[in-house]
Amino acid sequence: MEFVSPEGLRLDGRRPMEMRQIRAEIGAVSKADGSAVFEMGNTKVIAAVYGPRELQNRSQQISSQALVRCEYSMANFSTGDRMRKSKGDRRSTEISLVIRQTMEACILTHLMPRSQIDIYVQVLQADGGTRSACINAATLALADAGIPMCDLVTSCSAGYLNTTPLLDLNYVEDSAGGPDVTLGILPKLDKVTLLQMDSKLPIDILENVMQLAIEGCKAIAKYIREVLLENTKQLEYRRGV
Amino acid sequence: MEKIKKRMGLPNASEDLSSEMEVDAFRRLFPLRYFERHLAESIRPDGRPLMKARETSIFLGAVASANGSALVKIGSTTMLTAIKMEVMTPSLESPDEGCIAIDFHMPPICSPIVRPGRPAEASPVVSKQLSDTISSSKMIDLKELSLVSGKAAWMAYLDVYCLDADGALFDAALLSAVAALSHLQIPAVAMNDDGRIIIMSDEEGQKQEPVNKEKRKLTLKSILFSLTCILHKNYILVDPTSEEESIMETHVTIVLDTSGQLISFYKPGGSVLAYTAAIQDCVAISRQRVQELKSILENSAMEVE
Amino acid sequence: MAGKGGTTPATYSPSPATAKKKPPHLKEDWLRPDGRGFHQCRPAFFRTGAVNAASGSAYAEFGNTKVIVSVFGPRESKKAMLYNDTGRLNCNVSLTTFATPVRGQGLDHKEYTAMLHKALEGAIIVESFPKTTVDVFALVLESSGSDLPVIISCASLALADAGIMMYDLVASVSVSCLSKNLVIDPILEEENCQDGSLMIACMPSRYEITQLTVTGEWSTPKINEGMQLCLDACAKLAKIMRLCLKEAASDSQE
Amino acid sequence: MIRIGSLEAIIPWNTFRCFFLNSLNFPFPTKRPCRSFQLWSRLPARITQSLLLHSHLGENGINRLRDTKSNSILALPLLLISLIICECCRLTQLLVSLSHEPRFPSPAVHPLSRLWSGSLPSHDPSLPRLILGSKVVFFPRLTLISLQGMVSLSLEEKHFIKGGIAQDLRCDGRKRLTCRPIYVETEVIPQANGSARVRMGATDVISSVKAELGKPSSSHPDRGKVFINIDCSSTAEPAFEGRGGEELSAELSISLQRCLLGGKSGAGAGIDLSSLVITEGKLCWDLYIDGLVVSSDGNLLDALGAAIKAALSNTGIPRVQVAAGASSDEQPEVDISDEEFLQFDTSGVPVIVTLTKVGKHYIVDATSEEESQMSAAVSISVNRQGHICGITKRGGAGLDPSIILDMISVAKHVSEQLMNKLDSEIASAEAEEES
Amino acid sequence: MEINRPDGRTPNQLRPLACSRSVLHRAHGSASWAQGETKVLAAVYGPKAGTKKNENPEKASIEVIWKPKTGQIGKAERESEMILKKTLESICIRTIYPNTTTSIIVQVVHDDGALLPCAINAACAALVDAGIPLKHLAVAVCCSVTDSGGIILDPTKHEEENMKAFAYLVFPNAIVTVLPERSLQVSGESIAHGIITSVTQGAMSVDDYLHCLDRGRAASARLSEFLRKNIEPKPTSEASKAG
Repeated sequence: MEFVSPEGLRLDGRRPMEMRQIRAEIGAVSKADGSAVFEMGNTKVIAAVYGPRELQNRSQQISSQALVRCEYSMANFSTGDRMRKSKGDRRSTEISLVIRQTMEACILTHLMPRSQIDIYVQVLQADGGTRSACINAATLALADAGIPMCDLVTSCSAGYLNTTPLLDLNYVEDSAGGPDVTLGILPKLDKVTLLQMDSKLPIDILENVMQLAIEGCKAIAKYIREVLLENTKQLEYRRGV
Repeated sequence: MEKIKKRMGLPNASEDLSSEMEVDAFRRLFPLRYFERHLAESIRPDGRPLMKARETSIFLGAVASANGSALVKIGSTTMLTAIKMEVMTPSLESPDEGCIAIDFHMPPICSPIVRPGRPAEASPVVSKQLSDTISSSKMIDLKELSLVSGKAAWMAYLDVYCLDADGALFDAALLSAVAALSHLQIPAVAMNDDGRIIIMSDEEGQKQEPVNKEKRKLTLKSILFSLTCILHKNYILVDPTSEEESIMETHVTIVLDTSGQLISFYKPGGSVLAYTAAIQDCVAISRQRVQELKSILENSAMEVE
Repeated sequence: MAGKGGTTPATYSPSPATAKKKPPHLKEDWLRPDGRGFHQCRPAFFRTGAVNAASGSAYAEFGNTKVIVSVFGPRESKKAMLYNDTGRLNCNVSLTTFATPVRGQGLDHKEYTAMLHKALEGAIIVESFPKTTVDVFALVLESSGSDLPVIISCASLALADAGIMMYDLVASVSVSCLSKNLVIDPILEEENCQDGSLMIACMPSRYEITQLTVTGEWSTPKINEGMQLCLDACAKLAKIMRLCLKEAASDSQE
Repeated sequence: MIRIGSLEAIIPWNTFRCFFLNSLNFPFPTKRPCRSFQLWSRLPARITQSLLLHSHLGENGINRLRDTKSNSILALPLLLISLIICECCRLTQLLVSLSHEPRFPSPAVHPLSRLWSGSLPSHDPSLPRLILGSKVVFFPRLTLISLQGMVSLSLEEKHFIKGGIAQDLRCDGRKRLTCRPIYVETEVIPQANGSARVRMGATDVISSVKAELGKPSSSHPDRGKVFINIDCSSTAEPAFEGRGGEELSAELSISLQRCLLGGKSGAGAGIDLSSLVITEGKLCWDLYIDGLVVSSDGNLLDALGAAIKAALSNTGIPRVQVAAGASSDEQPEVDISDEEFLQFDTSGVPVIVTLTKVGKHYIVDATSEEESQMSAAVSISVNRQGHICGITKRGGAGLDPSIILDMISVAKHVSEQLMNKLDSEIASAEAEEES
Repeated sequence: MEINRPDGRTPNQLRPLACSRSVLHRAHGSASWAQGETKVLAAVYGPKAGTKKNENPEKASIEVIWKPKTGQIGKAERESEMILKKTLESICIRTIYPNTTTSIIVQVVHDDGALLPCAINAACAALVDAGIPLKHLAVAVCCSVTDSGGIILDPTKHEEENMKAFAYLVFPNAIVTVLPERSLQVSGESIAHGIITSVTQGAMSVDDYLHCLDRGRAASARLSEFLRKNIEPKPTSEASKAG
């Protein structure tokens, strides 16, 4: 199947290095301590953060740092075919773990010992790149909740199809079976916190693809920063400062 | 049977009433010694002699909507069995054999230790024992369950529900399963044009020839009965209650059929070893019990008719 | 599984050859399949103390609907809970595999479980057993219409048998709406072609409704009529239940 | 001790609280953070602290406590907590200096006292703030979900809620029978055949309708099938994590089925099931209605009912051509049109009105705090003709039959307003979508 | 009565036995036991503190986890677990470490008949390897009754399927027991003659069963000898670990 046309356009009309439109909104769940909606094209996720708060299960208490937990779930209607999925299938357990580890790496957990932070991500629509979208949404929600973090993690995926590196794969491109690199970085510190890849890819091309993903992450980081600043301004305005 | 003592009277009623509380406390605190004191007198706390089984009753046809059913009570242990016949396509290896699926359930109502959501430890074990015993005894000829060779055969779902668990679960379960099998009435069926089996109704019985004209009841080649005994020191206690089972842990279950064959001698561990003499004693008691159960089953079948 | 090992083949239960008839109630002068009047309940049979292993139990039989309920407790709560000065009521309803016309899986019935809990919680004095749990487990031996009302009535009797403090017995009755007629205590055949149903669980002596569900389209006067019908039947049912308890008590005294 | 990071590392109340209590190893007096602080959790730390200390320990803080009994109800726990914080972080000095900064409008008239006396200025009650002059004052809203998944309120708060309802002035300024404003958005899930999002205050639900080809059941060959399934997302409440939301989900699904699908014979269903049939006995549409609770603040059933109604009116089902000449026992071949869609007639879909009984009175559209105080709740689904399409009761307390009949007549009245409001919202949402 | 066995064994001949101890390094004790093609691996962990809810806390409790070669754990596995648990409980001195749990994990490596006896032997060897105090050893043997009434020992899977009936028998082995001498005789029979566990399947006459017992007892002596030889303390360092 041809994923990049001779004119250099992808199936949805993007150029190889073009990202889908991203949109973020802070405060979608008013009862949560922090929440955000993040959209990448047709992929839409909601993240809500509760905490830091008292531990639910005393036995899990860590005396030196906060316990970070994450649950990923997909709405029944999120995929093209309606499917009835129970919570906690293998795929969602794995993604929960990935998100948890990525977020834990940037939260200053040692500042909040003996407490717990819950991150809940709910996928409303899945069209490729749910992992990245979830991480971006979780970052925003954590910032909204005011959890101290060393940097804003952002994530983006990139792939390699028809000998072209492609940024931000959608579902069709993702399911083509080609390599799919999901990357999470701390943009200010310039560090990689998450790198996942399936299928195989020559090592020299991996560098190109990764570079592309890093660019994508940075672009998202820029956008997220803007959204946060705008949100803070709004709050200050409402305070009448 | 020198060991079978004559039935003794109830524990002395003239015992000092003021010590009644103490007896109860003694029973709870030192259950084993409490029992041993009784055993020394050749009597059990519920007034039975060691070798006497509890009162047993069988009621056939307890579930109206099932093809065969039976309600069995041994003491307060209650079992309800129902058989529902469904049609299946037989497997290629045995095109003219039907199938029996036996399952034993312990719903939460039967005992305080069963909680909803997780099955009791005993239920898969009894379930396996039941299906092993019934299938290995060759009591039922699976060929009788065939309808149209290679096309359709009966699948008999036999479900045993324990309604009240008070010891000797396997005995009661087997008895109720056997009673339900003896009560089983196979409906007259015919095959329609689509190759599906349909029930013949009385009004249009003439239209089609039933495919199972003769096979309306299972012939049970032999009938199985079982007896559980507790071995404790040199004593043999027949048909234990759940309290006795929990205190004395060596249980022996013997299954005999009406022709006197030994179908199962089941002794899962236990601290008391079974020697030849004890084995022979147990078999002899079981033989008596088989006769007893056989007449109870026959009587209940007569009552139904 | 006995017989041949391996995968269990798909089975079906053979259906009668006769074609489906039109629901009978569409005719002008239909009678109920079991010959009862529209406002006549099935004869109710109750017995307490059906299960020796339980703290309290009851067996109920309404026609072919047969239910056993066991009550355990008050006993230690299974879940580690925060301190609570009231008790907890835990319910569970399950069906035998042969209860329904089509062989089921014998699973827990979540809907009935939730409804039973709601119907009973208002009647039990939970303050009388702080920090502990009372378990009410029901098993439907045979299902033949109006299952839930039978379970609820039977459960309240089992609770009384177990000596759990209650404000009043809970009696429950349902009515089905079949075109223009209201039919009380419907059997399975009637339930399968009903246009609507109304179920009430109430404490007759206190004249309070603890649970009420309505399905289907009802006009206000019809709801009034249906509720009145149920409430009257509940009062009668409670009398039978009381009688059963009295008999059990006098038996035990003897 | 306090590390205030970059702008991203805002330290709001919750974090703040953890710092201090942990540094002191001090057991927090209540199991949950006090609700008023929640308000400021979105603000930078500097402002949070100043506001917190100023508004409750400032000139009027202590006075109020002494002056009017009513205000002390809320002021007391706040004061206590503030004092603890002052104590632990030794911010007393800061407190003094901050309290003189004229940042906050004169709190002479505390919004709460206004509420209490019933002279609340009319405004959108769902918003958590009041506008007094040019400045913004935060309205002390009663939020906060307890950690155990149940709203655990202090005794004073319970009295406050109940008292408000008794006086026909609820915490957010509504009357007993006033609903929160309802916002409808349609076409939120493009992959579905129809979808809608409904918000009522902080309750936020999404409903989607997907149609799949299926085979009618043998007992009703002339009808399609409808499945309703509700999911409670853990984003709405941490207690829904894992299998925690299943019980509520099942309850909501069953209640909605009861309210929307009518009796077993199909009479009284909100959706005309016979319109879903393509070939009798062979082919029909199966409608899968999925609901998702994204954020919960009470009255989920009504919101889900409204969302399903909106989603159904937004649903287009492709027109299907059945290839003629298919033999009787085979599945007929079908041709699903990409362009032509059939719209549903949703005028028959009922709306659900839940009347929650708190104390002696009952209210509509309860928030989760109010629901925590309920003794019983009756959900009544009413269609346009004013007929009852289903009733579900929740809560254990018994109700007198006459009260239930009374509730039914009230529900009928309320449902009319709700139905009209919903219809106009759906119409405007669809108009917006088209433009 | 001459019975021809496919593998040319005489009726009383067992298949070649193999046993090795301490095959797993992380387990507290382990053993593998093979009878011909049938092979089972057992590992022992414990005793660790605490017992399960329904167990008697005044005694040490034993937990058996049966891992089938393939497939999921079903009723048959649950039954095996229960038989193994009760059998092992009866040979352990359970009063020494009250309120503890010893876990025995039994992994079926290959099933070629007489699986349960093989598992019991493996578990027993593993218990010795872990140094769990035992009253005596247990040896398990499978006897099958042929249609003609003959008895063969240790059948293969193929033989098991074609037999009329078979019995799994577990006997104690107490040659070097610490119990006083007179207790070795119970009502005129040697303690090694009592059965700990018996599981039978298929119909047989009572006499057949008693014959099985006799043949089983004879075979159990051979098995015990083999078991003892294999679990005898090796060099002293090994012994101190086991003891």
